[in-house]
Amino acid sequence: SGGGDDDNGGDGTGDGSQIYDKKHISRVNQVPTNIQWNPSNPSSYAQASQNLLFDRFAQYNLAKNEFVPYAVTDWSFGDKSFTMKLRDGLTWANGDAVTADDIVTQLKLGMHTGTGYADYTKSIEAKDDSTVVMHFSQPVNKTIVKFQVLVNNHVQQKKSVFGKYLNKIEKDEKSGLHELQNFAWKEPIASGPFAFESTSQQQVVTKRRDDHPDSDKINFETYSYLYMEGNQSVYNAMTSNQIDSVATAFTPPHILDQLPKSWQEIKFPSGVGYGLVPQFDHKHAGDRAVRQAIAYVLDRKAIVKNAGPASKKPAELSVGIASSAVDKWLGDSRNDFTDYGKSESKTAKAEAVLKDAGYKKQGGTWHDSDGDVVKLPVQVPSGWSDWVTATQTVVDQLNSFGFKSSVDGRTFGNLQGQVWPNGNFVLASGSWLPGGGQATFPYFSLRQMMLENYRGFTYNYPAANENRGGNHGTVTVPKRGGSGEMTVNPSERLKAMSHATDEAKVTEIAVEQAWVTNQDLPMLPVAEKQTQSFLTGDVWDIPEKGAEVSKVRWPETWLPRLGKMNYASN
Amino acid sequence: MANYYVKRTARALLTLWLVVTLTFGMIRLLPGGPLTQLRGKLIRQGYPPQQINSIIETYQNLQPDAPLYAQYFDYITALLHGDMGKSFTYPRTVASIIGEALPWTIFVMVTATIIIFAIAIVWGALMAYKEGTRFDMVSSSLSILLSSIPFYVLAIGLVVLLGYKFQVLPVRYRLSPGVEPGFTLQFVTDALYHAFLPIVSLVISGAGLQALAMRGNSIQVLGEDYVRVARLRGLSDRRISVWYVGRNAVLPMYTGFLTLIGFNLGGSVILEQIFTYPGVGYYLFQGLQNRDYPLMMGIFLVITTALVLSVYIADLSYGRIDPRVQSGDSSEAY
Amino acid sequence: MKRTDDSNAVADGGSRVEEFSFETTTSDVEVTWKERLGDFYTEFVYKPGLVAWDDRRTRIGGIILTVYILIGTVGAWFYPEPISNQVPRNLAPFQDWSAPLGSTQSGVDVLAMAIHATPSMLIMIATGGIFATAIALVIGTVAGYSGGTVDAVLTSFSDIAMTIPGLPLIMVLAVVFRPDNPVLIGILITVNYWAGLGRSIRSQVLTLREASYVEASRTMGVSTPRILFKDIIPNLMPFVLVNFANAARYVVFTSVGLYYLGILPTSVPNWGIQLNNAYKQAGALVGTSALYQLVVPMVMIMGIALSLILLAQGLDRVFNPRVRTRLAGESSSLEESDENTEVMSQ
Amino acid sequence: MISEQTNVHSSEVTDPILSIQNASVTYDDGESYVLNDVSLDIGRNEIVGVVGESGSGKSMFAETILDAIPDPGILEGRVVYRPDGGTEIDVLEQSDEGLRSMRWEQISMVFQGAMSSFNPTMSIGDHFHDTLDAHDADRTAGMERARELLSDLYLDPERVLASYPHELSGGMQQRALIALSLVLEPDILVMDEPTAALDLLMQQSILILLKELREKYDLTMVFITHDLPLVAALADRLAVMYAFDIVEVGPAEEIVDDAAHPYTRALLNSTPSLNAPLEEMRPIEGQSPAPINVPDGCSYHPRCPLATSECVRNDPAFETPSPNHAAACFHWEEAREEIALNYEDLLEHPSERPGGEDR
Amino acid sequence: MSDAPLLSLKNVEVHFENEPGLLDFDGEAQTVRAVDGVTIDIEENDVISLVGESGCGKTTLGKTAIGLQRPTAGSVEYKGHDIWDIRDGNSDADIAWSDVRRSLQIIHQDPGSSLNPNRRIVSILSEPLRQVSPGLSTGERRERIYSLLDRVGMSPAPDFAERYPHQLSGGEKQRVVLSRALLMNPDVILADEAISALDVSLRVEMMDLMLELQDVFDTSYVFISHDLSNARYFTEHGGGRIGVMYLGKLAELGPAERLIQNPQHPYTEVLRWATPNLGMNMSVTSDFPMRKIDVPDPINPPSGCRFHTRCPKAREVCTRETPDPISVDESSEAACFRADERHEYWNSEPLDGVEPESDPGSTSGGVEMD
Ligand SMILES: Nc1ncnc2c1ncn2[C@@H]1O[C@H](COP(=O)(O)OP(=O)(O)OP(=O)(O)O)[C@@H](O)[C@H]1O
Ligand SMILES: Nc1ncnc2c1ncn2[C@@H]1O[C@H](COP(=O)(O)OP(=O)(O)OP(=O)(O)O)[C@@H](O)[C@H]1O
Ligand SMILES: [Mg+2]
Ligand SMILES: [Mg+2]
Ligand code: NI
Repeated sequence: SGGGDDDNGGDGTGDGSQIYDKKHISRVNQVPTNIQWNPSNPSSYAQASQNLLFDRFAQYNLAKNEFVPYAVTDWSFGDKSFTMKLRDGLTWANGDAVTADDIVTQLKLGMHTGTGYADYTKSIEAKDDSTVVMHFSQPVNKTIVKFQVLVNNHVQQKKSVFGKYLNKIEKDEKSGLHELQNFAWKEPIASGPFAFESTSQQQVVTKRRDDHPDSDKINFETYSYLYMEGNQSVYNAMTSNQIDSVATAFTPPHILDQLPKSWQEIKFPSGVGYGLVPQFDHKHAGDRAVRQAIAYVLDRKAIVKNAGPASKKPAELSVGIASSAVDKWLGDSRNDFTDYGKSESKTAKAEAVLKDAGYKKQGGTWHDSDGDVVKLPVQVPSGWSDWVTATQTVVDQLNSFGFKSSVDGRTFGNLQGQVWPNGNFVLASGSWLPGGGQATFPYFSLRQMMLENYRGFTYNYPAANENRGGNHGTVTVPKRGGSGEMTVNPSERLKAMSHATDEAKVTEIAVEQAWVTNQDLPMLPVAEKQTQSFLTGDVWDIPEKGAEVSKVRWPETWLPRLGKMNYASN
Repeated sequence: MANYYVKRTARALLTLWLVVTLTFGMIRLLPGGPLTQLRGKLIRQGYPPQQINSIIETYQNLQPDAPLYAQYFDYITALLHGDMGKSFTYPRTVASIIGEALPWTIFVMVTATIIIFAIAIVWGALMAYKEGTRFDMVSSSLSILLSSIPFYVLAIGLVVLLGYKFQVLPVRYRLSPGVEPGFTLQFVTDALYHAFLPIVSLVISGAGLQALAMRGNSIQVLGEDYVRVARLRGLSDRRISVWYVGRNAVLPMYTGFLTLIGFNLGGSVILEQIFTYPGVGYYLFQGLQNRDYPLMMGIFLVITTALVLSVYIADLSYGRIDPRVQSGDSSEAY
Repeated sequence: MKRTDDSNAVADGGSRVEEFSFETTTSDVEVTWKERLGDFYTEFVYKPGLVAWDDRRTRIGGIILTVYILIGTVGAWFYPEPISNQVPRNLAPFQDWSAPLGSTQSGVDVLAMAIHATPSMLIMIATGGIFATAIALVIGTVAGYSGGTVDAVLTSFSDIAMTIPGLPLIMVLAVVFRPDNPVLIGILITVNYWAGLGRSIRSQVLTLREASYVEASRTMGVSTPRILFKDIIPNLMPFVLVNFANAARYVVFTSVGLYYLGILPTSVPNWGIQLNNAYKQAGALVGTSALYQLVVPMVMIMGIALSLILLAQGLDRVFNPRVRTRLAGESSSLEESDENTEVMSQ
Repeated sequence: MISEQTNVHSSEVTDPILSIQNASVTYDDGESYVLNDVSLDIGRNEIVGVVGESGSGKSMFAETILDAIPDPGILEGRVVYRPDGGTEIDVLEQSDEGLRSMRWEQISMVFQGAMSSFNPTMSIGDHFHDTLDAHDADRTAGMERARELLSDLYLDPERVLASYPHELSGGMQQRALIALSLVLEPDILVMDEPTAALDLLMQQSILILLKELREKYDLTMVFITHDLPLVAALADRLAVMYAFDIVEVGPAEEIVDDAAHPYTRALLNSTPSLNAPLEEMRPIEGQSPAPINVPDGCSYHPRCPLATSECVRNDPAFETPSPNHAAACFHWEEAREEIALNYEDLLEHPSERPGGEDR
Repeated sequence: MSDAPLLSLKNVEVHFENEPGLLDFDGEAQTVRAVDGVTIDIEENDVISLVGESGCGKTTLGKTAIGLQRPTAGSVEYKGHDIWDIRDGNSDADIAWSDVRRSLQIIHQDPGSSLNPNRRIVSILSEPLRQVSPGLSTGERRERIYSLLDRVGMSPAPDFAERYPHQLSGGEKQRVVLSRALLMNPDVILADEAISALDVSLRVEMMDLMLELQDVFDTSYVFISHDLSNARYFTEHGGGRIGVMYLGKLAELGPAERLIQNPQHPYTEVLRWATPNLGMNMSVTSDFPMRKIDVPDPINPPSGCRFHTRCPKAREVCTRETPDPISVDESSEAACFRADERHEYWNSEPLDGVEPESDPGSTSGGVEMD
C-alpha cells in the first residue's frame, strides 16, 4: 500500500509544516529504464511522469471548461501578438531560475519541429526575464492559441540543456533536428514540485522539492511510478492496494464493483471518440444514402453498453462537435439537424433512404441498383479491446439490417502503416474527435472530421486535405431548415474560423459546418470516450467524489500541486 | 576429425548467414515500411502533423529508404561489428536491449528446460521400471493430461489462481521494485520468486511428454540383452539403473534437450507477454507490434543463433557422449 | 562350365522335371470391383478402426475427437451463431437456458462462440497436419531415397527451415499475410514444422531403402514411385500418423496462442479470441464473476489437445499388420513361432 | 517336487557338479510349457552339448541353470550345484543376494548374440571393471586375469579393453564376452549359441579356444547350439532336445555314430555334411510343436516314421542303449536298424574317407 | 554372340570409399576393397557357389554380378553385352536395361526382412507379375500365384496368399521369397545366404526346392554361403562350381567334389577344416591350420598373396607377388603358387611359423577327376 514506514508521524498539524516519509505510487505503462523526457524525441517519451516533473503553462479544467493559469500566470493578446508572464519564483530542480529564455528556447524548438502554432507564428522573443511574446503573421482565434500554446506545453526544455540544439538547428536545420530528435534525456531536470531521482526496471522514483512555489502544499517525500502493463495488472494492483493512483485505465463496471471502497473514480471526457470512417471511393460507403442508412441503423447506446458503459457515452448528435459542446454551439438550431437515433435502430428510415436511392432488399440482403450486394467490412485495431467489442456490435447491427458486414481486425501498426494511407478499407473504426480539452472547441473537431484527421486515414472526402485524398473541394448538401441546396468549401470556411477573433463569426461557421457533417456524414460518430482516473483515499487526503477541481487530465499530478492530495496524517 | 568439425562449423555459419539474410528479407516484407510505421506511432502519441514530418525527415538519415542491397550490406557489416542498430521504439541500441533482456529469458528457459528433463528422466524411468502397475497407469494418464494443456493456458490459470485469487506469487516482472541486480541473496531469491510461475507453467505442461518419451526409451532398454546380462553379472541395481538403463535411455533425448531450449526461446513471446516479463520474447512482440525493424531483426537473430548453436552443440557433442556415433553424417542429431 | 543335362543331378530323378504351367490350378479366381471395395473397406476402415478401438488411448481420443467433429458440423449447423446482444449481457453460466454457459459483456452467448470456433479449428488442424506431414513425407522420402545432390540440397533446405525459430517466424508471417482462411492459417503455422519431421523421415527412409524387400523390388525393376508408395511409405505410416496428431496439436496450441495475442485476424471465431476477450475485456482474472469466460475456451482447447495426444500415443498401432491381424482374429497361432525364427535368424 | 520318475534318465554321472532335476518352465499361468520336466547331471570338468531345433527350449534350459528365466516365466524343479569340496547349493532356493554373488563367480553365462550383451555406451574395459567391482574382487588382479584371458583368446588385451563394443568385429566381441564371463574364475560356463552369428571358420576357432580354456581353467561347460555337427566335435556328452524336453543323452561319439532316438537320427540325416552321400540327406518332414499344443504321448510321434499307437498314448521313459546313453523312445532299437545314417559307410570304413590325409 | 556366357564378370573390382570418421585423426578417405579383380563366367542353368569368411566380399560380388552394385572397374556382361553400358544407354545391344534387370534376381539371407511386412503375400507376389506381364487381370495374376504357391508346397494357396509375412514360418517365408524371384522368370538368381537363417533341418529341404525349380524355370544360381557343406550339397546337385573367396579375391574355383577332395589353395583347406563333418574325425584338431584367427583389415589388405599373413604354407615370395589364377583343370583354377609346380615359390623361404616342406607334388597330388 501507499505509505512507507510511518515512524515520522507526530506533531504534524498538516499543511506542509510536517513532511512525511511517505511514498505515493502511481502507474506507468512503459518499461521505466526505457523512458526518456525529451519531448522532441518520440522514442519512449514519458507518458505519465512528465506531468509531475514539469509544470504546465496552464491547465484546462474540463468541468468548468476554463483555462487555469499555472506556470504562466498572466497572458494577453495583442492584434497579432500573444504575451505570457511567468510565475514568480519558478526554478529548475538544480536551483537555476526558470527564465523567459528557457521558454523561448522551447517554443522555438517547437516551431522547428512543427507544432500547431508554427502555422501562424512569425517570431518569439523574451521581453524580460519573465515575459515572453509571440508575434503572429495575422490575427488568430484566441481559443486556438490558448490550447496550442498554453495547454500543450510544459516548462521543460531548459536552455542550458536544449539551447545547443536550437543553435545547431538555426545553422543546419536538418542535422540539428536529427540530433535533437535522437537526444534521449534520461536524467531530466525537473521544473515541477518533484525532482527526478532514479529509474530501475520496475519504477521511476521522484523526490519532493523544497524550492518549488507549491512545495509547501505537499507533505510527502516520494512520488514513484510503478511499471504495470495491461489493465488486468492495474485492477489487481488496485484491489490489493499496491498503488495509490492511476491516470487512466479502462475499467468495466464489474471491476469497479470489486474495488475497495477507498478508491475514487474520476471521470471526464477524454475528447476521443469512436466512429466509422467511410472510404469515399467505395461504391457503397461513398454513397451518402448508404452512410445515412448506416447512421439510422446504428443503435449507439447499445454499442456503448457493450463496449463499456462506464467509460463511454453515445455521441449526442451526428455532427463534428463533442456532445458536451453541442448545446453551447448549436443552441436552438439543434432541432433542425437530422436525428439518426441515439438509442434506437431507425430501420424504417434507413430502408426509406436506401429505397429512394435505388437499393433493393433481396433475400434479406441489400443490393444496389446494379444488383451488387452491399458489403461493409469494418476494420478495427485488433489490440484495442473496447473498440473491437464496439465494432463487433456495429457489425452485428448492420448484418441484422441486411448489409453484409464483418469485423476486420488488424494490428494498429498495419492499419496505420499500410491500410489507411492507401485507402484499403470500406469502413474503418477511427476517432472523430481530436482528443483532450480542445475537443470542446468545434474548430478542432470539425477539422478532424472533414479536413485533417491526422491519425492518418485516407478517405478521399472531397473537402479534405491532399494527404487524405481530398482537394479542398466543395460539398453540396440540402439547405438547413428549408428547401434547395447549398454548396460550401469546408476547407476555406474552417480557415476563416481559425482567424476569426469574433465569437459570433466562429459560431456561425461552426453551425454551418456542423450541418454539412450532419447531412453528408464524412464520418459516422458513435461514441465518446471517458477518461477514468483513479485515486485512493485510504491514506491520502483527496477531494470528495465529483469535485470539479479533479476534472483535469492527469489529476494525480495536478492535485498535489494544489495541496489537494496529501498524506492523511491522522 | 578436424575435417568434420570444420565442415559442421562451416555449415552452421552458412545456416546462420542464410537465416540472417532470410530474416532481413522477410522482415522487410512486412506491410508498412519503417517510416510509415514510425509515422503511425508518432500520430498515436499525439504529435502534430508538421512535427511528425520533420521527425521523419531526420530519420531519413538512417536511410531506411536506401536501396535494399545497400541496407543489407550495411546491416551485415554492422552486425559483424556487433551493432544491431538502434530501436525505433526505445531510446536505446538494440544490442543494449538484448543484452539486458536476454539473460532473463535464458535464465527462465534454461532453468525450465533443465527441470523438465530432470523430472521427465526420473519420472519416466520410474514409470518404465514399474511398467504395468497402478503407478505407471496413473502417471502415464497424468502426463498425457498435463501435456494437453498449452503452457499459456496453464500460465493464465496460474495467474488467476495463485497471482490474483490467493496472491501468493508474483505474476509479473523480473524483480520486485527496489531490488537491484547484483550478487546478493535478495536479488537471487527475488529473481527466482518472480520466475517461479513462468517456469512452473513451462515445466508442468512440458514434462509429461518428455516423461512418456523417457518411459518408452527405458522400457526398450530394459528389454535389451545387456541389461539382463548386467544383472547376471551381479551388478548392483544402482549401477544398472544409472549406467546401463539410464544412460542408454537418456541418450536419444539429449538432442531433444538442446533443441527444446532453442524452441522455448521462441515460445517466450507468449509466455513473457502473459507474465509481463521483459525478456527477449517480450521485446520481440513489442517490436513486431511497433514495426521496430532493428529490434525485431536483432531479437530474431539472437533466437535463431541460439537455435543454430544448440543444434550445432548437439551435433558435435553427441558423438562424444554416444561412442557408437562415429563418422560423418550419422553423427548428426536428427 | 555348362551344367550337365544329367537328370541324376536332381535328387529325385527325372520325375520332377515336368513343365510347370501356371494354369494347373482349378480354382476359378475372379475379383470383382465389389470385392475390391470390400477389401478397401476392411483394410483401411474396419481393421484400423478395430485396432484403434482396442487401445484405450485411441478409443478415448477417437471418441473425444468425434465429439469435436460433431460439434463442428452438426453443432455449428444447428446452434445459433454468436451475435452481440443475442442474449442479455453478463449472464452467469447455468442461469439462463438461452445461454447455457453464460454470456459476455456484449451479450454474446459463450457457448455459441465456443461451438462456432470449432469448424475452423478442425479445418486448421486438418490442413496443418496434412501440410506438415505431406511436405515432410515428400521431402524426407525423396531426399532419403534418391540420395546424392538431391539429398544434400533437400537436407540443407530442411536444416535451415528447422533453425528458424518457429513461433517468431509464424508471427512475422501472420502479420504479413493476415490469413483469415483456416486453411491458410493451418499451413502458415506448420510452415517450418515439417522440417524436423522431414529429417527423421529421411533417416528412416535411409534405413528402409537398404531393407532387403526394397532391394528385391529394385531388382525386379519396380519403378521408383511405386517402390516409394508400396514399400517405403506404408512402413512410415505409423510414424506419419503419430506425427500428424502431434502436428495437429501444435496447430491448436499455436493458433490459439496467436489469436490470444491478437496477431491473427479476429474475423473468424476462435477460442484464443475468447480467451483474449475474457482476459482483456471481461477482466476475468480479477474476482470470479467472469471466470467462466476463461474456463470455457480453456476446456475446449484442452479437450481437443487431449484427444490428439491420446491418438498420437496409440495411432502407431493402427497400421501395424501384426496388431491388426491379431485383432481381426486371423490365424494367430503362427505369430509366436514366427518370433522365434526371428530370434534365431539374427 | 520329484514326481514323475519316468523322466529321470539313467545317463549316470558320478559326482555331478551340477544336477538339474525335473525342471519345468511355464508361461501364461501354466498354460504353455516351454521346458517340460527336464533332468540332467553335469559332471565335473566335462563339456555337455545341448542341441535341438529352434524353439525347442534350449535357451530356457540354459537360463534354468542360473535361475534367470525371463519374467513372467515360472520355474519349478531343482538345480543343485556342488562346488569342489563345498556343500550342496540349491540354486533355486538362493536368496537374491546369494544368487547375485553365485552368478558369474561360480556359474557364468554367455548369451546368444554377443553384440547385444555389451552395453553399447561403455568400453569393454569398463564391463570388466563393473563385474569385478560388483563382486568385490581385486581390480588389479582381476584386470591382470582379464588381460591373460584375452590373450588366451588371441586378442590384443590393451586394444580390446579400450574399445567400445561396436568397434570390434563379431568374432572379437564373442571372444571378449567369453573372457568377461571367465574373469571371476567360475566353475561352470553356460553358453547359449555363442557362435550362431559367426562364420564357420570363426566358430571352429572359438571351439578350439574353448577347449584350451577348459584345460587351463578346469572349467565345466554347457554348450548350447542348434548345430549338432559343430558341438559334436567339442562336447564330451550330448543332450538332444525336442519339444521342450531332452529326448536323448549320451557320449558325443556314440550319439553321432549310433544315435538311438529316431529324432536324433533324422536330425543327423538332415544335416548337410561334407562327405555324406548327397542323395541321402533328407529333411525331417513336418514341424516341431509350439509350446501350447505339444502332442500327447511321445511328442515326436507325429513326425516319427516308427510311431505306433503306444507312442500316441504314452510318454516314453528313458531307455538305456548303453550304460552312459539314454533315449526316450519305445522303438530305439528299430530306429537304429531302420533309419540308416547317411554317413554310416564312412564310419565303418574310416580309411576311405575322402581327403582324409593328414593336414 | 550365341556362344557368349549368360553372365560374364571380367576383372571386376568394387571399392567402397569411406568418409573419414569423427574419430579418425588422420582424416584420410579410406577405401574398402570389397572385391578386387574377379573374373568368372556363369552359364545358363549353371550354379556358382561362393564361400568364404564374413566380410570377404561374397555379397558384394554377388550383387555386382546381378547388376545391383556398379563395379568400380572391370565389366559385367550379360549375353555378351556390358550391362552398365546398357544401363547408361551406351550400348548398341538389342537388349533393354529392363530386360537385364528382370533377368537377374535376388533372394536375401533374412526371409523376414525381405518381405514387406505391410503387404499380403498375394500383393507381394503380384509385383513381379506386374513387371513381367503387365497385361494380366487381377484374377489371372491370382491364379498364377496360387499355382506357384501350391508348387512350392504352400497349400491351401488362397489361405497363404491372404496372410501377412509375419504369419508365416521362416521356411515358408523363404519359399515366398523364392517364388517372387521365380515369377520374374529370371536367368540368374543370387541366393545370398538364402538358407543360413533356416533351421538346420530345413536347409536341405529348401535347397532341394530351389534345385527342383531350377529345372522348371531354367535359371542359374549364384549361391552364397559360408558353410562349405551347404555349398557342396547345392553345387553338387546343381552341377556347378564353388568359388572360394578371400578378401575380395577368388582364391579357388572348381567343381564341388574336386575342390573338397583335392583343394589346391591352402585357404580352401582351411575352410574344409572349419566345416564340421559328421562321422569324421570327431575331435577337433587342436591346432589351427592358420597362423592367425582374425581376418586382416580390408582397408589395408596384405601385399602379395592376401592370405600370406595367415597361410600355413606361405613363403617369402607370397609377401611380394600376387598369384594369378592358375588353371587346375578345364573347369577349375586356383590363385596359389603351389598350383604351379615350377614356381619360384618352392625355392622361397617359409615365413615365420610355417612348417618347412620340401618338394612339390608330395602334398598336392595330381588332379583328380570325379
Ligand atoms: N518370454 C516368453 N514368454 C512366453 N514364451 C516364451 C518366452 N520366451 C520363450 N518362450 C517360448 O519358449 C520356447 C523355448 O524358447 P527357447 O528360447 O528356449 O528356444 P531355443 O531352443 O533357445 O530357440 P532358439 O534356437 O531360437 O534360440 C519357445 O517356444 C518360445 O516361444
Ligand atoms: N556399402 C558399403 N560401403 C562400404 N563398405 C562396404 C559396403 N558394403 C560392403 N562393404 C565392405 O565390403 C567388405 C565386403 O562386404 P560383403 O558384404 O560383400 O561381405 P560378405 O562376404 O558378404 O560378408 P558376410 O558373410 O558377413 O555377409 C566388407 O569389409 C564390408 O565392410
Ligand atoms: Mg535360444
Ligand atoms: Mg554377405
Ligand atoms: Ni548377342
